[in-house]
Amino acid sequence: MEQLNTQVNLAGVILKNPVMTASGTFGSGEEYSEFVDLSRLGAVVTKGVANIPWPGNATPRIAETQGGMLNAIGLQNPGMEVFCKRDIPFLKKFDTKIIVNVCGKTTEDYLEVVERLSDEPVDLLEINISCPNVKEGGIAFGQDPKAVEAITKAIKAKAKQPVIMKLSPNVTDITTMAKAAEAGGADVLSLINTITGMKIDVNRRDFAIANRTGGLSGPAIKPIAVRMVYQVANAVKLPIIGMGGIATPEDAMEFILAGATAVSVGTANFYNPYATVEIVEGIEKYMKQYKETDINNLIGYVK
Amino acid sequence: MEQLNTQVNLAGVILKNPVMTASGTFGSGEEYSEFVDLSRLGAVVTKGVANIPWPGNATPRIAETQGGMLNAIGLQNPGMEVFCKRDIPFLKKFDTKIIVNVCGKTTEDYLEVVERLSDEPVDLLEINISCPNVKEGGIAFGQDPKAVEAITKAIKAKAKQPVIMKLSPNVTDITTMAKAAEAGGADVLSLINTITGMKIDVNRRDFAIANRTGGLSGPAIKPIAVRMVYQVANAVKLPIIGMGGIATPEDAMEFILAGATAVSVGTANFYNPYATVEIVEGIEKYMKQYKETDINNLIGYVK
Amino acid sequence: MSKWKETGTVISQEMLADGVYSMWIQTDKIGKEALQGQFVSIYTKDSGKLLPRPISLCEIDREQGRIRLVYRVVGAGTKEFSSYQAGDTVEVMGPLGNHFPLKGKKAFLIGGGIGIPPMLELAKQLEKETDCVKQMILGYRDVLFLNKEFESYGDVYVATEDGSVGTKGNVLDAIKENGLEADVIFACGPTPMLRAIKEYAITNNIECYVSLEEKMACGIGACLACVCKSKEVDHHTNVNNKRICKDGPVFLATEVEL
Amino acid sequence: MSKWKETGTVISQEMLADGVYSMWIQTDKIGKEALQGQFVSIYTKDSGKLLPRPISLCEIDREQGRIRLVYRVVGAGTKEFSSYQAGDTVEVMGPLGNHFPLKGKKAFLIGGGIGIPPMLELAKQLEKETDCVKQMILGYRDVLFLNKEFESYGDVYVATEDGSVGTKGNVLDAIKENGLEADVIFACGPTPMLRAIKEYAITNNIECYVSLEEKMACGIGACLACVCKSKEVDHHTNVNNKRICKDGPVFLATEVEL
Ligand SMILES: Cc1cc2nc3c(=O)[nH]c(=O)nc-3n(C[C@H](O)[C@H](O)[C@H](O)COP(=O)(O)OP(=O)(O)OC[C@H]3O[C@@H](n4cnc5c(N)ncnc54)[C@H](O)[C@@H]3O)c2cc1C
Ligand SMILES: Cc1cc2nc3c(=O)[nH]c(=O)nc-3n(C[C@H](O)[C@H](O)[C@H](O)COP(=O)(O)OP(=O)(O)OC[C@H]3O[C@@H](n4cnc5c(N)ncnc54)[C@H](O)[C@@H]3O)c2cc1C
Ligand SMILES: Cc1cc2nc3c(=O)[nH]c(=O)nc-3n(C[C@H](O)[C@H](O)[C@H](O)COP(=O)(O)O)c2cc1C
Ligand SMILES: Cc1cc2nc3c(=O)[nH]c(=O)nc-3n(C[C@H](O)[C@H](O)[C@H](O)COP(=O)(O)O)c2cc1C
Ligand code: FES
Ligand code: FES
Repeated sequence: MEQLNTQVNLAGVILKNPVMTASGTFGSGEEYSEFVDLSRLGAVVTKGVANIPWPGNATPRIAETQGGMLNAIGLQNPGMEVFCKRDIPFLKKFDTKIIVNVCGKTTEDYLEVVERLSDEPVDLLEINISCPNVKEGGIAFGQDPKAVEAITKAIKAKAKQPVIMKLSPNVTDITTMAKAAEAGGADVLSLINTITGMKIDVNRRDFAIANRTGGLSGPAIKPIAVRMVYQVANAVKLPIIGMGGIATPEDAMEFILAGATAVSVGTANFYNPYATVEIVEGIEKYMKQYKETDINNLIGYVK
Repeated sequence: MEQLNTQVNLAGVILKNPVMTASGTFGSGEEYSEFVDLSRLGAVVTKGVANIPWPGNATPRIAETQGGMLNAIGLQNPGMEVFCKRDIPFLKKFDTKIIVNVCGKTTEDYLEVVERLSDEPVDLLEINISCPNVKEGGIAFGQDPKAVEAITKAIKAKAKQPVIMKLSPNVTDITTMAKAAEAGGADVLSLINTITGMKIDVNRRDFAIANRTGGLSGPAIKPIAVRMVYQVANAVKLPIIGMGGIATPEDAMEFILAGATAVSVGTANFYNPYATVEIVEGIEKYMKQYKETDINNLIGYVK
Repeated sequence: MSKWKETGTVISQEMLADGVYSMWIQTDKIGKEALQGQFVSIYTKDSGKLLPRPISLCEIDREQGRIRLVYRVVGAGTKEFSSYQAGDTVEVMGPLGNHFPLKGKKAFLIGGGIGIPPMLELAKQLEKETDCVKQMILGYRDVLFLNKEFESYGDVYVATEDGSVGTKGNVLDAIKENGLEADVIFACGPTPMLRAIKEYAITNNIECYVSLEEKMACGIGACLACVCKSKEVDHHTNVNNKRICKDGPVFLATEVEL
Repeated sequence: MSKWKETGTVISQEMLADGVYSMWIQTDKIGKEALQGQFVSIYTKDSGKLLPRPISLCEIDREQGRIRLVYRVVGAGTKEFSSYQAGDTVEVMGPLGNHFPLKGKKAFLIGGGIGIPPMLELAKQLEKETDCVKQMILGYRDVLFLNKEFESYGDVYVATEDGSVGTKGNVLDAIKENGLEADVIFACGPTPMLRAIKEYAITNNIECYVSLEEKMACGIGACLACVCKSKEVDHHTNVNNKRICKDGPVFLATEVEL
């Protein structure tokens, strides 16, 4: 049998395989490097980084739900200076692509981070536009197509690296947001971020997490994520990074067949720290089983 | 200890307890009456009824997902004539309230059913405004606040019974829809209907259900449903029927504490046909355990 | 007839062929009421999987309230079931659906693959209740299972895809090769097989009963997940759909579209 | 130090008191490396529950690679664990977190309720590695467990809320009642207890180590779920937060806010 080609192309950046980590679930890779060889991954996506250190929310910050979890970490991060000095050099030791997830409260915050990263050895920027507290009257950037387009444009004007816009699933029509990001010049889209949820502890009669609401992730949301990836893949021309509940090679293939060029593994790391590499290996096995030599032939195969 | 009061009031209709069935999961009660005594329930909500018989979608119509399921039954129903002649008389044999779920493709369809039911012994009407195929350019009634308000008004003008508007969760801001229904004169709101999802069979390389997309229900969506009930309870004055993944008394209490006056049990019936009555009994146990004599004191307790 | 969901107890578990298992379950009520051709819904213990796994009754010990399931491991649910051992509990709902009628003078009992199991209880009941001559035609891909157990009820004809045993080909090839005849057909197996049998039955003017499959949620007729197309408007649904779990799984081949 | 996720084997399971269980697990690597005060993440077999259940190491048999967990059944996860029997497998990740330092001339080992277990391995190691005099102060609501096992390492003082055994009241009441003194404190238990002990330690100028709890997702420092407030800006997080799973669970009482 011919050599397998698992390489995929995200806006000119070639990943050795389509498997990445989901922002916020993998730190900057250091902790999970005790379990998996980061050089086996297509890319490592870091936790969201802001211009200044953010302390995040009060605890409890997470709660378990059936087949999923809620989190309201609140984007705790050490700020871009510490991140650039410590985390980027760590990741550079591995043969993988580096994608930095960027968060901010205002457009200016985002731009500051994007500019700071411009001369760093970072391959792609992933812009998280579904932070809870932003200036546009409390509505997240990611829920208004005009805001999506505007911030995408502003970031594209400054960014040296290709830009991934990370979309919020908490919208009526995800394709509107995807088209807005495309209109703003985005190079890649990633979806989905977490879905807003709530858990109440009926014995304590209080919210299970201090922030009241949190973001739902994990296998529970996978059908919603697959649907959105499929919709967006059929609405825009941009490559898509699919995520939401991916835990097995079959899950990853589901997203790829639906139209994702790459996939991110998030919550699954928490219960299987070997998940990412197992998925890399499982995708190869799937390709061999179905005698498919190029992963690119499978992207968006199911129409 | 004093007598427990589990009675709740939905627009003047007194339910003996807050536990109802979720439309479409319980037929018209006949099949499940082999497992539970319908007279133990606060109300039975029927499968959606249209003006004429609908054949529904092609099979497979359902698929299992982690902690949930997708369905695209396509609102198969025998039409209002057979329903009125057969199903209402059956339900009248039990000491429970009868809530008829109404579906339609156009406003006129809905009105025809509402008028047909006006002299029937039906306690409340539940209007399902998230059918997939409707005349407003493919966007479900339930995803546009103007359409929600308009159809609510139109129905209220004809309806003899109090009207429950059933909201779609596939929206950016559920409170906008709730307020629109309130402005249109709705008496009660029920939420949530299913969330649009998709499953791909990676071995067959095809959609798991014939309709491609289906509605996600079951415990997987509970955190999203609780969040929406909480948001709506804090945005409008109407009583709310909460649903989405309720399978245990604790689940029901979570919705009640979040602000629901009553709760509906759907997917759980499929794996536990005794679920509804177990929840009725479990709520009483919960009240005794926490020495609460009136369920109404617990509605919206967690703020 | 009533239905229950109960916690049964596994009495025995045995592998009949690669990936095909036979499990006897002690039930409280289900086994006492069940009939040939009916099925049960089995539930996993894993809370991530909500839906029933419908499995036909392969044998019924009505005296003792025991049922036998013969099933193939195809996914996570059947895999879990295959791990159960004697003494383990298992969640069962049933008995579900209608049943095969006990009729005919000379019958074909046709099973294809994992459609073979329900034919065993049918053979037993036809033997017990009627004078019907039973001709079992069993189609396999390659490895055989259950075929020996049919031998006490009549002649057993085997077809295998690879021709390793019996007729090379399908069940209809076996009927032709052996020049068999019947006045009633009972069949269960993959849809293409049932479609071919229906055509054969119409051509030869034989009364034919087929047992169908579809993905199920409630298993009792309430959710309308498991419908098949019916020739006439169905009495209950008022459209051209019949519920396999409630109105079936056994249908007259002429009343449904395959 | 390395960490692993492995499939351990249950060696024994025993109920110590109503709802409190003791389980020995054979691991491949975890037990060979673990230290007093560290914990492991235990995973349920049920796919509906994704997150780890962090459980402290009550005893470690480093020679044989075995670990002992003593835990209370509070929810579905711990309930599942309590059903495991010898020979069953169990998913374990560890060893996690930092550990108690082995120091002091005269120590209080204070455990409250289900915070008692980690004190046992600490007592054992202090005995083995140091000359420290160990005074165990154990607080219970009512029913006692593990207290006998501490007796070979020093004097054991018990406090019960209802006064049924030992001092009526909390662990500090037991210290006062018995006029005890120490130059180092190791404590694990509910936050109000730890808060009171911290205050007592500051007042009496005693070095004090507390082991904290928080809901966890990754268990290894990556997700920032399990933070506590720290007095100073933390070296790693660059904010006033420390990760309990990685920088703890053992902290100097003075470096964290309780
Ligand atoms: C009336 C009836 C009788 C049956 N009798 C038998 C029998 O005697 N022996 C046997 O081995 N199999 C039988 N089947 C098929 C059996 O139900 C499936 O093989 C089984 O549900 C697969 O479950 P799983 O978790 O292993 O597979 P998965 O593929 O993981 O199941 C996922 C979901 O799809 C459903 N599903 C998968 N395959 C089928 C199918 N063929 N029919 C209906 N639902 C399916 C499952 O129930 C589950 O909800 C019968 C099916 C029906 C409808
Ligand atoms: C470092 C550490 C060490 C611990 N050591 C022990 C021990 O030795 N013995 C013991 O009995 N218990 C210990 N606990 C508490 C133990 O983790 C919880 O009792 C257990 O997770 C409850 O799981 P459950 O599924 O039974 O409960 P559920 O309430 O159903 O659990 C739901 C979720 O909440 C989490 N959770 C619930 N209670 C706690 C808690 N107190 N701390 C952290 N997460 C929690 C669970 O892990 C799970 O994710 C420790 C906790 C931590 C953080
Ligand atoms: C604990 C946690 C922290 C997260 N932090 C971030 C973040 O900083 N930036 C971001 O864009 N997404 C963040 N996410 C969202 C994930 O990257 C991902 O979009 C989502 O969890 C769905 O994937 P999953 O189901 O595989 O986890 C976080 C998710 C979790 C669970
Ligand atoms: C099989 C199935 C059929 C349904 N049919 C209807 C329907 O006819 N009308 C309606 O308003 N909702 C329908 N629903 C939605 C449910 O009433 C309910 O809103 C949803 O399933 C969430 O609750 P659950 O998670 O408890 O099932 C259906 C749901 C399922 C699973
Ligand atoms: S499975 Fe519900 S009607 Fe058949
Ligand atoms: S649980 Fe993830 S950082 Fe502690």
